[in-house]
Amino acid sequence: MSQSDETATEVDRETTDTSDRSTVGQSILEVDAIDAYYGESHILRDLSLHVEEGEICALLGRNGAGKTTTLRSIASTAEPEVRAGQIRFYGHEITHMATEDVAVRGISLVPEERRIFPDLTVEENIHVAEVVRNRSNVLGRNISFDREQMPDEDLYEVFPRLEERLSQKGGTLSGGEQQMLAIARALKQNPDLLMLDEPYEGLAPQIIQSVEAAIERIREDGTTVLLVEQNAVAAMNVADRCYVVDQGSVVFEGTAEELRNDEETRQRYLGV
Amino acid sequence: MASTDATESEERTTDASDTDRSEATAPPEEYDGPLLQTDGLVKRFGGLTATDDVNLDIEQGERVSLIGPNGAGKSTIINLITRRLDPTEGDIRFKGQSILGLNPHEVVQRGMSKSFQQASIFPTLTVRQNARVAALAAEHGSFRFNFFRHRDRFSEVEGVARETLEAVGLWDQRESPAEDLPYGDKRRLEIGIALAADPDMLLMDEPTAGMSPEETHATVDLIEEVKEERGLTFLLVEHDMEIVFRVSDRIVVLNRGSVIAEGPPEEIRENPDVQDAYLGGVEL
Amino acid sequence: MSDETRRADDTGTVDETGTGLAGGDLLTRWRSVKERESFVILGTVVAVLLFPYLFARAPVVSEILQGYQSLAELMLIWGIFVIGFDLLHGYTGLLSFGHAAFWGGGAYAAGVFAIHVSGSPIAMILVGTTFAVLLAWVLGFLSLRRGGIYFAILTLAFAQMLFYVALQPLSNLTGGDNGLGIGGSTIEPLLGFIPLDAGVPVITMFVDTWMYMLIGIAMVVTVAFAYRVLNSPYGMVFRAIRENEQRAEFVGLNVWRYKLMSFVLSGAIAGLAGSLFAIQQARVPVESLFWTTSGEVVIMSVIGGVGSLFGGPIGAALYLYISNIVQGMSEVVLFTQIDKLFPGAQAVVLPEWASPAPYWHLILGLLFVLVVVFIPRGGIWGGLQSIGSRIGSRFGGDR
Amino acid sequence: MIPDAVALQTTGAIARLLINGLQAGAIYILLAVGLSIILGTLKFVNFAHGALYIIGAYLGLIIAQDPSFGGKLAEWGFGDIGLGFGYLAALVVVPLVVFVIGVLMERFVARPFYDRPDTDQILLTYGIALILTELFRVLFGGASRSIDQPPWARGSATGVPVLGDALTALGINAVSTWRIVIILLTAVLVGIVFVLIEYTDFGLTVRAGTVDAEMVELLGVKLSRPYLVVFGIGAALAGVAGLVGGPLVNFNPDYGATILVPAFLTVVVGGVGSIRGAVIAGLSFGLIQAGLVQFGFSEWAQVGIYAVAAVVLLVRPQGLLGQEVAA
Amino acid sequence: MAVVTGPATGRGGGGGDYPSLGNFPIEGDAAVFGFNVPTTGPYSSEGEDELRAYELAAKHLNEGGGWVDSQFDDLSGDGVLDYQIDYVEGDTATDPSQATNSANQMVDRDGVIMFSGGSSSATAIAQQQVAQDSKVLYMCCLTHSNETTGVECRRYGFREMFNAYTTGQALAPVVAEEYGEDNSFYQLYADYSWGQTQQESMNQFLTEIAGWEQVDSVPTPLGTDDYSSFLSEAANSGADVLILNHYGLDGATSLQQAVDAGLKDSMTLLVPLYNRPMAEAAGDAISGVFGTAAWDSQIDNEASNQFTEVFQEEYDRIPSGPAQLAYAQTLQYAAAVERAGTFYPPEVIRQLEDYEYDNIGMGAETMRACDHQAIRDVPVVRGLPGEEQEQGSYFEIVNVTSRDDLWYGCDEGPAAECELGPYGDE
Repeated sequence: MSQSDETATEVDRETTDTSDRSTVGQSILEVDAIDAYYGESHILRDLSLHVEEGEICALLGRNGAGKTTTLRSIASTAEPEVRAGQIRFYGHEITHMATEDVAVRGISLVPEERRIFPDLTVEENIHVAEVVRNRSNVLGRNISFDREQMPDEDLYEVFPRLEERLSQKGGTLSGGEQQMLAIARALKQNPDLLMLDEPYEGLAPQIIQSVEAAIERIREDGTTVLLVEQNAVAAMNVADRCYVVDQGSVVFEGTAEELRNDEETRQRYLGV
Repeated sequence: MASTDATESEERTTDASDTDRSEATAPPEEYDGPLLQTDGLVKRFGGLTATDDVNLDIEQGERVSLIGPNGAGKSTIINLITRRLDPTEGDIRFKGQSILGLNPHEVVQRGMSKSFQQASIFPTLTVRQNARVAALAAEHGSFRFNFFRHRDRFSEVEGVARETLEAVGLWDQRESPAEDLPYGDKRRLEIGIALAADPDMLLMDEPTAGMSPEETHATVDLIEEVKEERGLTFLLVEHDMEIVFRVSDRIVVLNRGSVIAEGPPEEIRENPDVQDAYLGGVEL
Repeated sequence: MSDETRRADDTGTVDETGTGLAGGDLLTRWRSVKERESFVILGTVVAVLLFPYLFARAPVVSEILQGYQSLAELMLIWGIFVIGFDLLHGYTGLLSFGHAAFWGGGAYAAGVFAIHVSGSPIAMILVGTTFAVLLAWVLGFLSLRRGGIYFAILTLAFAQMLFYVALQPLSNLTGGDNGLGIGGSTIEPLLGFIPLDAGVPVITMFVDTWMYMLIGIAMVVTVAFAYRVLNSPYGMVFRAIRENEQRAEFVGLNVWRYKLMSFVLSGAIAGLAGSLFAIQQARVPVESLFWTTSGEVVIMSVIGGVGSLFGGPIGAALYLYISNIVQGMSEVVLFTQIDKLFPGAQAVVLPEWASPAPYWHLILGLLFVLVVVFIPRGGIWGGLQSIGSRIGSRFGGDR
Repeated sequence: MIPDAVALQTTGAIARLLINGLQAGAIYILLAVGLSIILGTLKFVNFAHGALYIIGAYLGLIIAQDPSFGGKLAEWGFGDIGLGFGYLAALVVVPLVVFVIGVLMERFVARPFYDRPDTDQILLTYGIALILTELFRVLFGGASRSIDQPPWARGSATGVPVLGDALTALGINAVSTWRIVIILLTAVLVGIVFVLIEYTDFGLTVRAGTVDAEMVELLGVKLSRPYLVVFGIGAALAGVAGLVGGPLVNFNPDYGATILVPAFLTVVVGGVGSIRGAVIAGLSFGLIQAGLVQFGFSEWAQVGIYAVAAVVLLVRPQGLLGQEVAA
Repeated sequence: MAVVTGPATGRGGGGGDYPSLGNFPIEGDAAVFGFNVPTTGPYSSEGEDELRAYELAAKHLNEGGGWVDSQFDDLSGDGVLDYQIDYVEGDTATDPSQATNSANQMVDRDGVIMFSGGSSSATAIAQQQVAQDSKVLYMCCLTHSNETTGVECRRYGFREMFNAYTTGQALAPVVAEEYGEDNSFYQLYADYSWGQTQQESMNQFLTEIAGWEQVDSVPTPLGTDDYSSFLSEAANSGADVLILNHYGLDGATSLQQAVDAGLKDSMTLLVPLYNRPMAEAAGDAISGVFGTAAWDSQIDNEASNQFTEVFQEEYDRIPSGPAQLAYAQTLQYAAAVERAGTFYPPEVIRQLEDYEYDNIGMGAETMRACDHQAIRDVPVVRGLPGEEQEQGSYFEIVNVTSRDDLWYGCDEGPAAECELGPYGDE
């Protein structure tokens, strides 16, 4: 079935100014004083942050502090509802945009608990993300801005376990493999900003290390990463910059180094 | 089209033909042992072990908090205790008697009440009716009352409802529909509903999630108050350490489905294993 | 359980601070509710008495409405049916598409009993209702295993199965496709000495026959019963289940049993209505078990207003009005009796293309869809109420 | 000799059972597959699905032949609106038109109701079915109609070369060519839909969206379009069912409601969202009906499928091949 | 009933005073008839044709014309007694409940003194019930079931149409002559009372009269719309003749499917009862197939021709069998009123009972008192090929089986089960 070509046209790439993006350190994502709600439950309060091109930025905080809600607000999912503030990506407002449009613009979210499709094979799981790319090829335009999509060889080099299991159903994978799959799937979207929600959750230490390596590799390829972690230490290991969130607001902003040195913040907000 | 909540639907399918066994095997009147005990509790989902050999002992009148990083198995334990899930192995005893095989509502009737993470109330019923439904269930059990008697004739029930609403500070709003309350009040009502069921033990799942600092404050006060006045046994799942340390007699820390530490707040604060759990075993 | 003892200890203090006050409060409240209840019943009695007069006999009004007695009877019977249906759908939140099973089942049980055992109307009603209760118990037990749409489809399937069973394998008992002809002469006089088609003394002008009297009494009893149930703890629990099933379970209510209870009560009222239908028609058509009958009661209920005691009968009346009277309006005469008010004035006869008769099904369908889209919970009764309260508040605001 | 005769008789009986079961099940399957993918993917209950059958049937009649209708059309002087383009033209046009109708239904009927309780969806589509039925009655009159079989598929299949010999060899001597056409057409159409869902990108997004719509959107796929298409395909299948059923069974505006119930039962028994399930359930119903007839319990044939459905649903509430959905 | 009494006097009462009963006495200057036919639903085309005939009958009663002038000596053409005839119409939708409601409406609200109609036995039986209970006469139109004048017979209902039982009797000699005596037959029948008796009757008379042999007789469930399984069993049975005892549109479906399955090539097909919607729906499938029909415009006698003529004049179309029934039944009632000299129902009933007549184009007939069944001839017809069919003409008359070869005594067959119930003046 032809996907029809309108989606790509709706996402008006023309208006996005691509020339700015070459500058490293330019902030590509700006979250500006947002208030977000789940139903009537007020989760984010006046939260602001920004992510710079090419960096790994970590969002830390205890359970329930609002980290996941922040990522979901950026990805513009149906819930939560952003009732105040703005989110901009490459200077373009994406608040209240349709989820898929945000994704097509180059923001990819690997949600908590991975959310792989259990009845689809590994290959199909990855391929779902390529449906969009295919469509853009039909249009003769590259959906991603400057870079080529990561070729399959490179992808499987990063995640060799997946290649062995291409025809296996997603639901039969182990937790670590599912996490790999979720990240691989997100990479197939060829995002400019990859958002990872608790990628280490429930993983054994050695698997955590391979996921870490994958994240490093992704950054080397030029993808910006926004990482949400409860495991502050693991996050600080890979992150360039950190935010600490508490009760829906940012309470600390600085480099990983600065956070390491800030005993009080760690004690108070991270329980470390 | 809300397929997002499909994950939550993994409930124990209540067998429709289950009969009301609460009356047949009611627990003994006098019981002095631990109120709630879990004995080698294991729950596996496919290949994943969500809880692994969890042994809990909660004494009567004790306030216990269950903490741990995401995915540690806290909600699985709550679901096991409230009988929404069947354990793969192990036993759960409430007031000394196994509750395996009981339906969720029967567990509640035995005195274990639960307050939900989201405001789980009856939206179009009035505040007072919300409390009454719970009080009715507690007072008369299931099916002990006559469907032909007017509900207002149950004066004991009315008393409990009033007492509860006064306790949670919602008596003045008693005639307004619950859906019209502000969020914080809804959460208080939700706690009120749990209290009106007149429990011996109250499970609270993140009682302050999504509340403003003031509302959080008021809720903690409420918990303290109830704790003082009713001497209720609490099992609290909470992320906010401030609350945990303030209200707990004892803290149980879970990681990867197992209990890795347990003890009074001061001790937990200093426990290196706990730090590890939150830090992922990586050296600073 | 320590419940009882603790209550005994504790209530001392509670009594003084709480229940003492609440006691007085309760008493007045109880009185006001009791008044409300008797008001509701009284209101129903008055409505039941006036309705056939206004509809079938009153000058001007009845001629404009083109009503007649047996339709008034039918409207009441279906009204009872809808009240029963709404108890389940409107209050417990379960949409059944198989209520024809209880209506038709009750009617057949009453009819078969009349033919083979006794034609006493009271006995027929008892037998029909009891049969419906048993049937509801079984079907409820099976269907309530699923919720939402699956419940709707399951009830639909079971009722449809009963239809086919009545149509063929049991046609010796049910009369199959021809229906079960009971015959007016098989049905005995009420209490043994009051023929149902005899006039009622004193209030003949209002109720006309004992048949209507019987149906009217059944309506009043149904309303009183439903009102009681809905205002008993059960009613509150039903609504609690509709609002938040999980929460209801976690206050310790056996949700499944309450749903079954609601289903059975609903089936009982539907069976009562079915028995009355068998008596009034002296015949049970096999279509009374067909799923379109279930569909009709759904439409009536939704049009009239889901979750309101009086919405149902209004919906039933409207539906039957359209399907019986509008259906026959081959020409529309406006201001029929105008010359009585303004001598010399002429009634207006609309041209044939404006006749609503060919479109009566369409009118019903459109009305139904409009209500589903715009006032799904209130229906017409809800609409009337909100208009009423708006007018009320306007007058209130003026002061 | 005797064992041979018995064997032939047995083969014949089995072959007849199969072919009768197939042809009885084919229409159920066409309707149920459409219903099932709509219900599975969009979580939308369409009680108006039977009306789409009727649309397909009337449309087919108008396109293929020169019927004269009663009803208001005749009163207004448009009683003879048949085009007479022949059956093959109808076979091309009907699915397309009903597809468009399905797309419009998704956009203007279903979509505004996705967030409403599912009972409201039932009520709404039931109401729409009533309205459509009535519109047909008013416009075309209530009389029963049938579509003529196309000349190339008339008469008994035993006369068809090769196929006829095969049938005779199996001991089947009474089956119309049209039934064979229906069976083949059903197999082809359901096969196409199956391939579409299982082996194309479109199908991939639909299957993924059935499980986790939000995740699919997070991957940048706009689901509203596949949803339109799914509804369109489901509708088109119902339309085709009307078109191929038209020469077999007389239809009138009420017929849509008659076939809706077994179609829904097929879906629920097969398992919502499962094409395989719908096919298996449809075939089972067909075989049960045919079997009850063949073995002399014909008066139970109607009751039979309901009873079987009840048993299946009690033992396996999610249906034969269904995934447990939060009910 | 019987409790309501009053000194009301029937106008035009022929000397006697009668108590009020049902809708007697008539209020006003017009006697109202009720015509209750399916105007929606699958039988609406038949219903519309009946309605035309009813309206024509009312017109002729008031203004003269048609049989009023030529066949019915009792009628004046200037109303009935001193009353003009007015009428109301209702829709049964071929649904017994709806038919009952509609009949009740006519009796209750419109005060009809007689009503008529029905296009299926279930609706006719339901209406007959209303008639008995409300003491208003009902003249059955099209109803072929034995029950109508059998176990469900009513004092207040009269049937002109023949029944299923008689159909077998009528068909047997004709098909025996056509196809020879050495045949075996296989029956499919709709599994409800009509189909069952139809099937029994075919079995009995084909065996007795034609000397044929039954191979098997298989019920098809009501609501079946796909007969393929049944048909393939039939084809496999080795029988020479297949009888499809399906009524109306079901008959059209099963016949068409039988033809499609190629059964017409290997077997002889019979359908017991034709009607117009069925013939319309079945099209060419009826070609050469024997059956019976209520009446047909081809029946060549004075009364028949005259009816066809006036009907065609009025509506520009050939009348159907049910139209003739509708017209005849209305006039029959009016004539009985004239003979009784009053509308008082028991008197009218007594006039109709055992009335002998020969004025409606079907030869000499008797309206039997014991079961209110008209004892009359039955036309046997054969379907025309598709290309020879035209509006109103679908079959050719093969034979009109005389009433002397048909029927049964008052103590046999369906009549044995009939208890008519009270007149209402006892």
